[in-house]
Amino acid sequence: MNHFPEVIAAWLFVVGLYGIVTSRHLVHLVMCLGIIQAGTYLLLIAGGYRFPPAAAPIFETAEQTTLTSVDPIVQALTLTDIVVGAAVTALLLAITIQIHKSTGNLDPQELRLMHRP
Amino acid sequence: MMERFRQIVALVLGMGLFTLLIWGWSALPNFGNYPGPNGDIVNRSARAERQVQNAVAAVVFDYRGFDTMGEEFIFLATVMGVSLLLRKPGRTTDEQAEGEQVIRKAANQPVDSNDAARTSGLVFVGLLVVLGAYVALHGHLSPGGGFQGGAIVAGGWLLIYLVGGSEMFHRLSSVVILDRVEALGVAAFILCGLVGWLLDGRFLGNWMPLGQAGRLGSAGTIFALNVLVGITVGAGFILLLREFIKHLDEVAPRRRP
Amino acid sequence: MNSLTIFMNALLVLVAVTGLLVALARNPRRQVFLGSLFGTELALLFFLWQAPDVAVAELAVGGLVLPALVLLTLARVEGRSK
Amino acid sequence: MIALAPLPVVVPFLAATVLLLVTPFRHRGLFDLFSVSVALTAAGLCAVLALQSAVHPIVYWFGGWRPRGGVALGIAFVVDPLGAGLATFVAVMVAATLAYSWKYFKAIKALYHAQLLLFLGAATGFCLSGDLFNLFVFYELMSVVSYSLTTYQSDQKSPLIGGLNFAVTHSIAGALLVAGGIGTLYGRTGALNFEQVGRALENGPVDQVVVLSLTLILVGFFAKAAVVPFHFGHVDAHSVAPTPACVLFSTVVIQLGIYGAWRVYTTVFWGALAAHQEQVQAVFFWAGALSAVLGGVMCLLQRHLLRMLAFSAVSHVGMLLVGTAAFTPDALAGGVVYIVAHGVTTGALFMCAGLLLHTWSSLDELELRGRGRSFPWSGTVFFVAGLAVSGLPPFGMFLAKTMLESAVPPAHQTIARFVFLLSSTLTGAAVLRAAGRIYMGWGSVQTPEAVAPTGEEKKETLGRTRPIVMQLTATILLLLGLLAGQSSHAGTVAKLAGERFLDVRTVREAVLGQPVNWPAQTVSPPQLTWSAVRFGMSTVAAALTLAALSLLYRRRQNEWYRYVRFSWRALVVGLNALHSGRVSDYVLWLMAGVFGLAVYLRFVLM
Repeated sequence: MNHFPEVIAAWLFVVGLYGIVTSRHLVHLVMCLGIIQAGTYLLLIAGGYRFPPAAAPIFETAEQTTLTSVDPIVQALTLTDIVVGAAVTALLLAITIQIHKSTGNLDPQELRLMHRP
Repeated sequence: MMERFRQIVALVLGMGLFTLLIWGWSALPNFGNYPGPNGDIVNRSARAERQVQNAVAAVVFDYRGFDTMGEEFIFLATVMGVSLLLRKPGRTTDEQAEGEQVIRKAANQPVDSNDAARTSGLVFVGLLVVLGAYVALHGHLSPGGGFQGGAIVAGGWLLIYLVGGSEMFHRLSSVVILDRVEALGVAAFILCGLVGWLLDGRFLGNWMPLGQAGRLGSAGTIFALNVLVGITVGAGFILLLREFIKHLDEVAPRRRP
Repeated sequence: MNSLTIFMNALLVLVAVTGLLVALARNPRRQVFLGSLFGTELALLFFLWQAPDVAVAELAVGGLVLPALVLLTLARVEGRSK
Repeated sequence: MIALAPLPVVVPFLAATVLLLVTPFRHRGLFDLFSVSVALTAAGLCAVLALQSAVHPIVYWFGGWRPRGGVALGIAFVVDPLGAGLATFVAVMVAATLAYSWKYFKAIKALYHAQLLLFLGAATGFCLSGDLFNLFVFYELMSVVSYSLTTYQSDQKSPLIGGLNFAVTHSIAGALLVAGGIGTLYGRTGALNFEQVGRALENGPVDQVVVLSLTLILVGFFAKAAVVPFHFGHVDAHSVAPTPACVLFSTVVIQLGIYGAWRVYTTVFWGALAAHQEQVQAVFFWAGALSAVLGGVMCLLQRHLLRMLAFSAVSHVGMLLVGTAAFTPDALAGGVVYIVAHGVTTGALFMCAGLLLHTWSSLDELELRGRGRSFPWSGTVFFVAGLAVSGLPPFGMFLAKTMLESAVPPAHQTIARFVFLLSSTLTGAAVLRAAGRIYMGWGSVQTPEAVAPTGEEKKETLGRTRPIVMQLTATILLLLGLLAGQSSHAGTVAKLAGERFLDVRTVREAVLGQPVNWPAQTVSPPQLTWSAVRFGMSTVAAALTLAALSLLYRRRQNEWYRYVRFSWRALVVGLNALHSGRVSDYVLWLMAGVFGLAVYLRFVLM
């Protein structure tokens, strides 16, 4: 069980991908993309954790900086990643609304780009 | 038929990918054995050098402040993109904002919101906004920061819609003001970086007085950028919500004749 | 294995299961609630992993704002078809 | 000396926010003028950086966080002549695009201009960044801007679906592949700076972590670069986005994807995989060959102009990969000339297509037959650009192809020559055929391409749009393409840039140690032999012949002819069916690509 968090991250990646491929509703597809992104968060944060249980990287006194703490850098990266994920999700949802407006159909399997003459 | 086939292919490839990822990641250090060294250096030195209690905030706004600038622009680009996508065809968005004042008279009200519920709901709006501001202001001291605070404020604004209906929501979130606030927040972020660049060539360098760790105004530009990000993100999320709610108004009358 | 690791692993399993349920749920509305739950579980996990900043962000975004946006989208796209 | 390095990113970003703030003073021409001058300023800044970095690598630490004991805590811009030169090219292309869209769209505040400036800042940042996660941030910013540019006409069906396909495939490539790869590398090395990660990998074993992270990052960048089989989302977006956006997608975005792969491979993985270079480079070579051939064939089979040009870009990216797979300084030099020359030439083609769309509200080659007669000027530009694409000396594309070809190692010469010949001929023939049909009215409408998919276009321009401005920009770009072909100047500069780009040791010393100058070096200009000119002329001749053949096509009752027609039609229908337009198929291709590449690398590297 030394890599259990990574296993779960891989699981979330694959589950999200499976959901996207078999999706029949655009909103469902967008939510599945969110699961993939969550996999990235897990991978990053798990890489910065420390046993025996370390402290959060918040130092109220100068003495605390000498204790072992978890990695703050991955946490900063994950924060950025969360913003990116939220941004993409919002854009995709807006596209979904517009697609519904102009086609009335939200099944990704039935949306076709160009017509055959 | 085709769909069945696609499902099977996805399953097979998914299992292959799952094995692959686990195989690859199994050679990483075991869980709980973060090897360093970068994070440890930050943990040991950030407080002394920047008078900041939260090392994550130090990374977000100082060590890797440039990433955060890029992230702010991703957020800005998204808000721009959503307002482009959800605009009414044939009209510019500013004209639209004026036109909506009229349409909105017929907008929907929540079904069972009596005055008591609305008043108590609005109290919670105030609470959430204050909480968000608190989280944003104390990002360099305790968990949280501009991004989290901004998102919480936007959550409070959502409550306005839930208890007060879209009319009140729209009245309290003017697109003209929020647009400017958001752009100003981002512009101020860059300008703050440029001041550092002008002073001694370090873009996004920490040029403000650092103060005393643990105080509200400490940590120099970390504090300032934190607040700016809070303003931008709050305004941006409210704008996003506004665009989505605006579209709801179009169907609402039809839904409940 | 002490109680903390057991709790962490249990939470990880919960996250995995909820993620699967989100992907398999065919009703978008149920999916939104599962998604919100998923975000909250992740936030809890991040708290355990000593990443309170990320946890607050995930709670606010993944548990609150994004589900709200999805619900608003759903209300819009289902409003007309009814 | 003032450090200029952050400015090419900061200036466009700041200008974009200014545009958002001054919206009340709405004046369309002012927006156009302002953003064009900002893009030109950025181009100037990048050019100055390129000149400065010719002496020594410029390393700029944001916030002044210099590395401590070889540990980089901050983000660095690492400027070398190649990266800065590419950034200059990007800025020039954005300026040209902005000039082209002079009074083009209905102004929706200044959102269009602001988006393009954000794109510019992100692209230059992508070229200069020396940090993995920073690279990812700019990758995502470019992607987000691209999605919203694609869906700019949000009331029409096809841009929305194209944008959806683009956004979903790219978000997976960004979130899962690139970010996952970076996370994997961080888990092993604990670092994000290219050089620090590279050093750590060099000291470690070549194991699963290296294989997996290389796979994820390569596929992530290949997906950005429209390499087959990850080109689907790109082609969809390129064929439905507004024409000015298409110019940037086909000439900047996908080339930057290749550049990102080069940059990460040569800094992060170079030392660790020193013993396995050939096996990794085979990936670049064969992926390129596949893209070049499939893209070329698909290009010839299209009737929708933008889709055709998109496939042409796929094919050319393939050639670029084939030519640069050896990763020698000369190969990369050829690659840079290729990117620039292809960018300006193809840009001119897109701009001519945009003029047709503006006038006739159509992009269908068969519908447009003969309708271009009223535009002799842009018709000439289109035709000459078609010749340049197929490799006519002395255009830049010809010089670049010659440089690339001579850089291919002897073992692969035959295949590379064949791929180059095929790809240049097919893409050139497609453009020339379209030129003949649209601007001269030649050929029949009942051709095999008639069964290819097509779209319904709506005018995206305003009545006030100036065709003269559009034609002028296209012409200037084409002339730049001619200028890029001057071997003694362009070629020499590029060769020196290639040497610097691969001078891994100097760069590492400059980033993690002390500032150093480049070692003294002289390069000779690339040799243009008669055999190269002959090869160039023969591809042009082949392209002209193929174009003429397809224009002369008539239905005949001949038995043999019927067989040809049948198999041709089958090819058109089959290959176009492969490009199903369904996002789930595209995601399956991505998954298969990751899996296949990982299995291959597992067996050759470990």
